[in-house]
Amino acid sequence: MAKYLLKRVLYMFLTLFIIASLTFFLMKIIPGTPFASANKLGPAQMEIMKAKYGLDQPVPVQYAKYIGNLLRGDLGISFQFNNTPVTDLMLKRLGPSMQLGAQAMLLGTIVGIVLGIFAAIRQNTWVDYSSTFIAVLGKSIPNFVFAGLLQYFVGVKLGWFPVLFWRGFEYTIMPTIALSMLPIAIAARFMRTEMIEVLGSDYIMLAKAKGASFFEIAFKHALRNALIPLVTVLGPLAISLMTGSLVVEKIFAIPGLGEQFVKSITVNDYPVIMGTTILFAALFVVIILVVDILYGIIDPRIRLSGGSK
Amino acid sequence: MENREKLLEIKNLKQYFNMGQQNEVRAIDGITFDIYKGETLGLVGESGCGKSTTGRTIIRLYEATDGEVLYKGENVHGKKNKKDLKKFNRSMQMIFQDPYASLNPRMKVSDVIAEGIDIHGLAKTKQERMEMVYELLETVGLNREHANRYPHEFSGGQRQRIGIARALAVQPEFIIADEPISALDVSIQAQVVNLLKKLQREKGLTYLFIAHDLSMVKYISDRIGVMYFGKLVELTTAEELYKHPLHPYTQSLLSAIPLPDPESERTRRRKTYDSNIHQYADGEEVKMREVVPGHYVYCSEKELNQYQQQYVK
Amino acid sequence: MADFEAKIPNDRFRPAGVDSTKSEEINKPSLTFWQDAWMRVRKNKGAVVSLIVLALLIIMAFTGPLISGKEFDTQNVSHNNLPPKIQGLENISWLPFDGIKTNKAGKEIDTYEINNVNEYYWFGTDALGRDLFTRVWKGTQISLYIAFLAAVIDMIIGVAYGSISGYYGGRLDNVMQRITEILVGIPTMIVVILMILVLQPGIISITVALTITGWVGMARVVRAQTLKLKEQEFVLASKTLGNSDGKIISKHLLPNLAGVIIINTMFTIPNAVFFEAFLSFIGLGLQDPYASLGTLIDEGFKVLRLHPHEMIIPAVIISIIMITFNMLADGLRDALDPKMRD
Amino acid sequence: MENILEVKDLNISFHTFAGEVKAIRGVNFELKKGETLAIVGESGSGKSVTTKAIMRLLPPGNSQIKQGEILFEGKDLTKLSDRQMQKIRGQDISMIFQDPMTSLNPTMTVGKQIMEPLIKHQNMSKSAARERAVQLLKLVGIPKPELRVKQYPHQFSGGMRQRVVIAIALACNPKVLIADEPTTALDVTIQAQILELMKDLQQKIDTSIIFITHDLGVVANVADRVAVMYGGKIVEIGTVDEVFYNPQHPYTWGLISSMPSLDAKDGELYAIPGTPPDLLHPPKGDAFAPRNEYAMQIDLEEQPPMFKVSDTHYAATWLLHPDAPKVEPPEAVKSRMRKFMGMK
Repeated sequence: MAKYLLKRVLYMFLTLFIIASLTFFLMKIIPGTPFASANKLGPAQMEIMKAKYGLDQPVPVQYAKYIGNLLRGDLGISFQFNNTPVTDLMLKRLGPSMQLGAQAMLLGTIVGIVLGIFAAIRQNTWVDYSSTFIAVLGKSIPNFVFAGLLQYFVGVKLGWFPVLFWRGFEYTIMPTIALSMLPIAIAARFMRTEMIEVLGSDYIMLAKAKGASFFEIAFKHALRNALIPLVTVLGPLAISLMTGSLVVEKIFAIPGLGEQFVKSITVNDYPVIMGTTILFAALFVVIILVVDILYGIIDPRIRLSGGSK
Repeated sequence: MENREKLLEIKNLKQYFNMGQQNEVRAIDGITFDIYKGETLGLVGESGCGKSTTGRTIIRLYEATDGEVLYKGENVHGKKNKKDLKKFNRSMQMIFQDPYASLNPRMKVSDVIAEGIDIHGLAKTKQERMEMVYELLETVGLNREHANRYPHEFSGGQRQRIGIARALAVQPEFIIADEPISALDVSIQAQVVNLLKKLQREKGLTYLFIAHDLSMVKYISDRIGVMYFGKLVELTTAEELYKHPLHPYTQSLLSAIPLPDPESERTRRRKTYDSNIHQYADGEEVKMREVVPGHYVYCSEKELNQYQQQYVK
Repeated sequence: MADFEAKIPNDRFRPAGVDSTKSEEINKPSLTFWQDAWMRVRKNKGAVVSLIVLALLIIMAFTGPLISGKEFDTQNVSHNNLPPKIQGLENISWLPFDGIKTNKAGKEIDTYEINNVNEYYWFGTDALGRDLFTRVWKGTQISLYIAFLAAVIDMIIGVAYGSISGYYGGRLDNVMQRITEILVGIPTMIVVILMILVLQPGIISITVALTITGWVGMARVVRAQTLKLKEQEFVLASKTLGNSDGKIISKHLLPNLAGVIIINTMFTIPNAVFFEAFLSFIGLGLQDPYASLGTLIDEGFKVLRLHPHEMIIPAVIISIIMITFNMLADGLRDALDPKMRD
Repeated sequence: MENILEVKDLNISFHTFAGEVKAIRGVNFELKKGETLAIVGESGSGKSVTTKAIMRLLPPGNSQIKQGEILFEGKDLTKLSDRQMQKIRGQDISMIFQDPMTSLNPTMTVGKQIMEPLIKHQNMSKSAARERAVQLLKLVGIPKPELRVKQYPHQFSGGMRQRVVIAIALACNPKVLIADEPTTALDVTIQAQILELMKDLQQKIDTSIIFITHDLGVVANVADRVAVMYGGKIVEIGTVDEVFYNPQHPYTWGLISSMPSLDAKDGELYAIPGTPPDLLHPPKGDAFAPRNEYAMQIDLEEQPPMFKVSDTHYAATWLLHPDAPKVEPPEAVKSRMRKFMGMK
């Protein structure tokens, strides 16, 4: 297990290194300068600016510096907000994004799991059909469309919740719902399939033959076995949340990472783009790793055989 | 028997999987035997003893880890040119275990059977090709109308016969039958076994018949080899094996088979086998030794004497 | 037990002379795998309805811009932000096609009358007075085009990569696996955004960006299936008959992979539609005057409160496309799933 | 002897994609106290469906008991509520399945799985149930039971898992044990051990066993009585000696003579021609008629009733009708019949 873990962690760093390098070089080949879009600068001022951000040096030197800084947790200085380190900018923004992500994840998986279970144990009834319908909608309607319509109809027309900004719990409700649609769909579909498969397995038949009641079978025997594989989709779920948060934060004007990321794309604020990219990538790899470890912990077949994968 | 022509010589064949890794499996661990022309050699043993791997290694589905397989004196393994390979592929064929997995579900029966004909260019025209397919279908007791259908429309026994027709299409001399009846119902098994016997009579085929059902193996085989954990432990004629099983594992295996005869079942006593009884000393040479002519047992020098004495009694 | 009272005529006990080969006959009509699958799809109501709706949408995407009689890029500032108005439906008050909208004060005003417009804009107009009906279908065309292109490229790269990696196995597979493992570890969205920043937004760069990461999923599925298939006895049989690797891949593996490839592609298409729209929405989409569904939604969102139709119409279209593709893919999966068949 | 279980005129259909499959078409038999009844037949003959119906374990959506009764100690199981049925399962009737590799819950310790029916049906406390689980593991011959109760199924071999399944089935000393091909997935030597274990335990707890198999050797080993199934019906039923040494139905003849015996001389094996019937469109007359070389006109038109051979022996073939012509069974069967005459 230790050997496997070590290998995985090495992989994680390799992936991150590749992403960081890729981001750096891609940013280098992007045409146009970052300052042109922001201010009108004379050639002399331009040189000063370039020197300030270290852009006057040869690319390999810049790259070495960049990677070196990265290792120390320094992501550079934003072009957009003069003299503000990217790290500080991101730290300020991390809170709302994390809260939104966590809320949506929680809502999404819980609702999804419940929908999936009921669809499976009431297969081919209206419960199943409506759960399937919700899942198809959740998977199909793009989250920015859903968020936009939610904002317009529930926020503007009905006035149930505040439409914009991030100033308290009621402000988080609509964005959370909008963001959790996809996780609900993914979890519900996955849970339904797994549950149906487990319910059809031989050991469920044996449990029935032992005289176990319907609820004992569904919740004592089937649920745990069906939940274990669900862990494998938690990774993709988290990714879909990150992607979704970009647009949802933009729509609801939430001062999170996503909103800042979208803004910096429009103004070519490379350090912020690179920083956010690397942060997202790091979160992503860590989640995948955690999921794998978690899987090993909750499945006795893997846990006891010492992680021989 | 010794004067008969050796069709196949298997010499110290070894097949290790995941070599050098923690999970190394010695599926075949140095086995040696010959197959004579026109005979049926049965290979029996429990699951995981390496009998199927032996069949697959002989026909080159796996590259042997060590040892030789000589077909008419020529080594089957090692590097070969295309022509030699094709010649080899035509002379040796295989019948598989699972009638559901052994036919491509997306191909018509005619194309399944004609695969060998196409590869080796045995038919000059399309019509000749179809004629050959019809003939093969009739050989295995199916009719020409079946040619245009898909495998999923057939029952297990019928599919197994289609698999036999596919193997026959290239007119092989030697056929490896890898548990060809174990997935079939009792009433269908006899159909397939009779067909195999009929084909052997008519075409002079040589069989390696791999199975775990000992009564069928005894019925179809001239000689039988018993495998245990990658090793051949006993090899002799079918009659001899049942009358005088010498290796304790063979004895335990034979005594475990229930027979369709309630009378004898009431009196059958099962023997158990514990590999610790051999108590081989360090450096003691354990190998196949001929106890009586034609009867080989995997044993040490000491055990050989013991078996010979036992045999006299 | 038997009732011996009833006398049975003797001639009924004459031998029937059964021809046992008769029981080998198959009377069922011969169905190929595809015919059988098609029958299953047809029984799935959702899939059939989706197929029809999708066909209509595709037809509209190509004929819509032609029948409107207007160009997608003709600006007419005096006709800006008009709500939808359709002949014949304009007098049915509960339908939103009467050219009347409600302003902030809650008063209903007929913008067509105020601006003196005699034409009918079926889906209304945008801020520059361009006909939305034409723009929406033009946009659908472009969205679908990008999606199909991305899916096809995905499929080609993914199938080739996956089947080679799975079939040859060993060291080659190991190396190829490591590469996909790293690629899977990189969040798609980020690569796509970076690619577009480098390539500048446009149809080609969006397609390229989508395919750069999209094929990995297909490659993994195809590899897993290939690994399973190549151990199947019919493949082994083909090997013992002396078939070449190329022939085995084309005759035995690919026909059996077709099912998963189709299913996977069917799920890739809506995914690509989504990504295109998503990119447009965060400002990395097509440049004016060209429109895709994503850019239309983006533009519509900016004026959502004042002119909701400008976002709602393209939003509904894109949702319908996504739903139908997903339902069709679900239906196909149920029909083609190898687990369902023997 | 007293009947503990009676199946009367059972008819079961499955509703499939292609239409109604009449899997069971009028099955009658009884199980006596303390006996082992073997049900033999090929795949699709309905043997598994029959026993699943007794346990009420058929999939509720697409299967339907069209007709008939299943009487357990006089109670009709087909009419019980789910809750009443749950009390019977595991307590009075329990079951062993074919594949020991999949019939245990992979995420629950073996001990917990054995304790479950004890706690449920016998109101045992947890600690008492754990103690009993250890005893049961010991009873089925698993070494170091104290250690093994805490382990998960994947830590057991196939044969050991089947022993665990048997321990679960026998936990509450059931009156009826249904074993659905319990040794088919096992090697011969392991099979022999499991069969011995089952016979030994049957003596100890005095249970009745319904043993499903397609292996005539296993039948000869375990059964007191045998029922032969074909095409969703029982075609012959009798004591093990009657069915093996004095078979009456041509299908039984076929089965017996298609197996080589270890002491037989070489010669063509008898093979039943053709393929099993398609129960989507069951034949009008005797389902075996199309494969039966002894078939008569009436076999094609009318299903034969059960004819009585002796008090314990019945067979459904028109050949037993007093007006039917006498026929010669295959040689292998005739030699067995001679043996039967000698036994009497």
